[in-house]
Amino acid sequence: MKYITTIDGKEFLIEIIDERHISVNGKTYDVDFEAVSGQPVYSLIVDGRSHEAYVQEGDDAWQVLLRGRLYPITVQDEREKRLRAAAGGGVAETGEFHLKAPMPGLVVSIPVEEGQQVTKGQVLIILESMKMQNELKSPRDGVINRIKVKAGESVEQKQPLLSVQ
Amino acid sequence: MKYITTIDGKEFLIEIIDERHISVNGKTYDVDFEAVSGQPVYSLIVDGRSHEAYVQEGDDAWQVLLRGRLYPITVQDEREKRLRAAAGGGVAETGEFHLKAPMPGLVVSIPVEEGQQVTKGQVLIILESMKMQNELKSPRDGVINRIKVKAGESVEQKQPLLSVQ
Amino acid sequence: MFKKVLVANRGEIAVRIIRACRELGIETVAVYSEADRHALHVRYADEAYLLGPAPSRESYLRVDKILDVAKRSGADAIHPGYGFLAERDDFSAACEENNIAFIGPKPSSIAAMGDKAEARATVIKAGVPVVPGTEDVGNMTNDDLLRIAPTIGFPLLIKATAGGGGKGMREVKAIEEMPTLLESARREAESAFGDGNVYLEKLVEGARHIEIQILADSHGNVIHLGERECSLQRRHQKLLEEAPSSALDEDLRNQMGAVAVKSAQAVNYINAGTIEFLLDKDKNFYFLEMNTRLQVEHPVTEMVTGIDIVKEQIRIARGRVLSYKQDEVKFNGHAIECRINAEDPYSNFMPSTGRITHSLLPTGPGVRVDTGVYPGFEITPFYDPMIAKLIVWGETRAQAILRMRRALEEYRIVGVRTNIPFHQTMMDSHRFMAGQYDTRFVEERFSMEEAEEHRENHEEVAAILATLVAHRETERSANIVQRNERDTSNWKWVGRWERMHR
Amino acid sequence: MFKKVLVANRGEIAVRIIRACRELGIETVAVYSEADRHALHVRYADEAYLLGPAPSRESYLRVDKILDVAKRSGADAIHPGYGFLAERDDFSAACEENNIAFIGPKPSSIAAMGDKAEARATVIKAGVPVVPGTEDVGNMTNDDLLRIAPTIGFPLLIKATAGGGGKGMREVKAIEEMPTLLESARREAESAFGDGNVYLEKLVEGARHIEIQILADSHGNVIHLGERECSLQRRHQKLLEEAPSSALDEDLRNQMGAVAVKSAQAVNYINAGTIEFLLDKDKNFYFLEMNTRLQVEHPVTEMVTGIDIVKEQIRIARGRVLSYKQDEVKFNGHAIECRINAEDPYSNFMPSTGRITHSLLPTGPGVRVDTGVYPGFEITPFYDPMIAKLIVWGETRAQAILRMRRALEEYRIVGVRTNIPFHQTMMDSHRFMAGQYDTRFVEERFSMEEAEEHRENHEEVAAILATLVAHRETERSANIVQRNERDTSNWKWVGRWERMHR
Repeated sequence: MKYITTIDGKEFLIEIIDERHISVNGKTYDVDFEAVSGQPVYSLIVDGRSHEAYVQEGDDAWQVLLRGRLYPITVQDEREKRLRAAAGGGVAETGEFHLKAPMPGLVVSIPVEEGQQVTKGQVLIILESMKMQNELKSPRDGVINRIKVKAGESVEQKQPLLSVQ
Repeated sequence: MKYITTIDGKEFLIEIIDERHISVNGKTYDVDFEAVSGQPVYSLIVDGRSHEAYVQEGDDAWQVLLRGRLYPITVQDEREKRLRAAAGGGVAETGEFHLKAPMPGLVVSIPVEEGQQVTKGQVLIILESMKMQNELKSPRDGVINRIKVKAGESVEQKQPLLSVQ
Repeated sequence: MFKKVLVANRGEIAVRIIRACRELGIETVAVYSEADRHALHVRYADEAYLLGPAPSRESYLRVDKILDVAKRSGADAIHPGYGFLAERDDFSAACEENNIAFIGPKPSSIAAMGDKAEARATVIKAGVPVVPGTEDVGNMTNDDLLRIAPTIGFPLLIKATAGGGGKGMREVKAIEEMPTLLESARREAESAFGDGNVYLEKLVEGARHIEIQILADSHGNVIHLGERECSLQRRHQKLLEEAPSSALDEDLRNQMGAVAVKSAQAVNYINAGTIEFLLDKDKNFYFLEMNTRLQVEHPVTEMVTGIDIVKEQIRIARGRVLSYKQDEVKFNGHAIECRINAEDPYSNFMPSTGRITHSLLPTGPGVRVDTGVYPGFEITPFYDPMIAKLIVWGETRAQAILRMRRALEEYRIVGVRTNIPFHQTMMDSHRFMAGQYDTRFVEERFSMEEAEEHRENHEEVAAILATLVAHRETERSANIVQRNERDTSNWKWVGRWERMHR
Repeated sequence: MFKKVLVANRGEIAVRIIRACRELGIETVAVYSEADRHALHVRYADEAYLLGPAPSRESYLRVDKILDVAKRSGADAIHPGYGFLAERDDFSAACEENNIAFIGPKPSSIAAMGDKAEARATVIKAGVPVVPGTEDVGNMTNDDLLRIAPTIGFPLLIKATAGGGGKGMREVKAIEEMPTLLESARREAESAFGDGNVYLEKLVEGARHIEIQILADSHGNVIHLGERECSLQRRHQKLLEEAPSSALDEDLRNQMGAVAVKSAQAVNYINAGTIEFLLDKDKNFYFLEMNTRLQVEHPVTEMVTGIDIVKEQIRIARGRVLSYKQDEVKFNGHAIECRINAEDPYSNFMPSTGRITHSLLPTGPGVRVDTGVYPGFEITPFYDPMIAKLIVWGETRAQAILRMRRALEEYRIVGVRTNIPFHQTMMDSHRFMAGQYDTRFVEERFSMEEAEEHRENHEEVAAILATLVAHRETERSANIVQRNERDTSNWKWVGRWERMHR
């Protein structure tokens, strides 16, 4: 099985040869790979070097937290990637952005209105959680499309708050 | 539901009234009882006193380890106990004793033979585990009935080793 | 000694206080909200009583209920910890009225120092230098403040008069943004302390936040236990503290210590307290405020002095003489504390909630962990995001940093995101290693992304890990599909199996 | 400094050494058996290499494989820990031959002290008092020993010449039982050290086991770090250690320290070592043996002196001068270590194996835990049952005992049985509290059952707990039955549900 693994624009061609061997960009390594206590914590010994990391699936990439550093990584099946490339690629940057509550909390205030023009970085909602007021900002320029919550309302994690068109 | 709970010959009549109330020998208590992290560790708040203990089912009794002290406890459904008492009780003290390996290990030596008369406390088998030699002793007088292992053999936990008739 | 102490708090500090009591042979009473039935302080205390629903206002801030529990349980003293009711003079007074010892200062001292404006006025009178700002006034309106602001000059800080811990604090660069910031500061202060009053203070630039721990008994003895360096802050929340500070020498320590003692004496202070100072580039120091309670970061002082501050608090409240004279306080080595918060350093430090499924604590020589959480415990959004304090001691500052690095690397918490990677990045930062930082360092001159660029890069290993996990996941789902496929043709398999075993 | 250190050990001590290396900026290489792939030392080290199958003889005792790993990984030093190869002069020599620094003494010192008979002869020459026993002979037959025994007198001890840790040790009360005991002692010694040689020693009754930690550098400096009290033993295995000993005063400490230094000098000792003494009721002390390695119980000395013994070992091996002179060694407070073993104190201390499903470590001020296990780790029958060391420090012995009590009460390990209740019972024992115990105390005058009778009884609470758990189990099985009942009449339910939703 071959994968194309990308970190920060840099590609690695990784082949899983068998349980104990992989190759990275053509170079073969001995690997010993184990999950620790059934958790998303993995112990990896590569050619004698012992590493341990948290590996979790994010929204659009794998997140590897290794020695206090976070690596967002995409892993693609080589065949799949070729097919996709052939089809002509690139996901459109447009479309609606849905702001969801990053954690449970209380909506303190909503300093924007429906239909209002907002710029990237502008505060959309102030959410109180763990006694801290957290400003949720717009990731890009756009127009406020729908506000689904009210100030004073308690929200659950991932609950949709509003959208930016 | 009523239970008769016995510690060291002392009986407690315990009634489970509802989720939050029990009575012990007629006296009612507020209880708040929770398992901790899904483990056999229990937190119990009785009338404001906070207790925590390991509670495990033993071969013939519940074992409660509370503040560094072990309490072997039998719990009987009151109705059941009455029926048994009516039937005329007491389990016979005879029968075969099966010595099982208390832990995995290596049989170092078997200082007894089949058919040999043994006394309570006599060493039946020496089992090596964790670099310690452990003497497994006879719980009572009797005759060695069948030896199922040989010196030098590795045994699993709970594997039958021999029996005393 | 007291027979029974009620701990009017939760989390790591409640556990810390319960431990001190237990080691003194004193019984403990925990109180808890509905969200905290499984909390460690409830499990460790001798007694535990439910206060009410999760929100603090309905539980940990309910003076009436807490006093009721104290009376019901027969507690003869109350330790308030930090936060919640710790700096409420009415609570200290209510304890007194009910003949329950309050393990903390007298109501009058709390009131004098709790109102930040009054505190400034008091210490000025005692000859203690303060940062220029609004004087002598408590309940100022927005209009008042907007009028006075230009006379202080910008940048300035809006601070909550009832405040502490950076809550209700806002920095103002120009008069135009002041109305909005006043509103949000008041709102946060109101929500945190039930008091929306604020005051203004000049922002000293390039300053360090240095605080002096003091202990004062009821026999007139006041000593200081040296300083803590608390300049590493984000949004006015301390993130990391050290003792001693690399900005102080023995001479300056003695000077600041003497001023701290004088400040405490100015309000007839009794029990443990902390005088916060700003230290500017030219080593001038200004009184900022006094925290009339145990501080989060007290362990770094304990590590370098060997003095158990919580046990001393209890002794003092009992009317005993301090166990140490000033010249018996010796400083040995260096200690660092990292506050471990449930927040994601890669998403703007957004709080993270959830159940801790697994955890591995760093242990071994010179490492102390104060925590209130454990595997299986649920981190809720109701309280402070600080879930643990990791404290290390080393013979030198360099040794302490190396030890903190290895401890941070060992620490595993699964189930919530934590700021451990932030601390790891900080430990590798050259500015931190050199001790060259001020209160603006984290926000203005430190970025996780930039700092990471200068650190060792393990991207090939990371790539291998991600690929192996992704591969395993793919295989697993493939297996499930295959098993299902086999299930649908179950009868065929049974037939084949039967033929094989005939 | 060394660039890379190979740790030729497992468990808590491997983790301890890796931590010291990491804090010195030295890379580490772990070695492991097939049973230890998930062990903490493998997870924490920079590099890790498989040695072979689980039994020690095929893994941790394989000198050839370990040296091979050292060469392959480019390690420039090896730390042997304790046990396994730590006191094998051939291993120390093999390291030397391969230009790998051995972090421990020279082969000649190990050999001189490792052969207990030779050791006695050597220190006698240096004027050090010894316990009467077999002199000057190494390979004695059973016949020789049976002949000499009556001249020493009974009771006496059979001890392994290659020994340590009580393995291969037997107490003999009369000549009749000696042949059998010689056999079993030789068998155990052979299995533990690959050497079945034994010698005899008079049993000093009512004695305390006191040991002195020494440090010696390659520049001729030898210092001692005071004593450890190790009299609490069972089957010659230490269970609990303290520093200082309540049987010593400063004068006796200086005397014993001086004799310890002299003993080390008698074999030109370099690195950390321990001289074990018996101290009788009249405060006479006798050399027992020298352990030419790091001891399990070294942390109690670290806690009272502030000296990191493992880091000093590394400095010494590197050829540096000791960091401390004798008069710079200061003793502060009191430390106690409890060895936490996976064994059942209610079943004759039978070893307990299994997977640790949950654990909660005691933390907070003055508490140190050195461990190699964690939730999810499997305790196998292949190695020593010691899974953790719980060490506390207190200003006084009484404070240390109170702190140990609270730490033991906090400690939770689920999945294997541990001897924590034994230590809890010990902490409550009046004899222990008074410091009145000798090496026979645990076996002869201490019983869990009797001791428990004098402790607080919570049987009503225990009864309630057992009943509630039993009730819950009954309810649960009842629910399962009910659910199954519903399952069998599934079609009826589906029909009803469909009618409801029409």
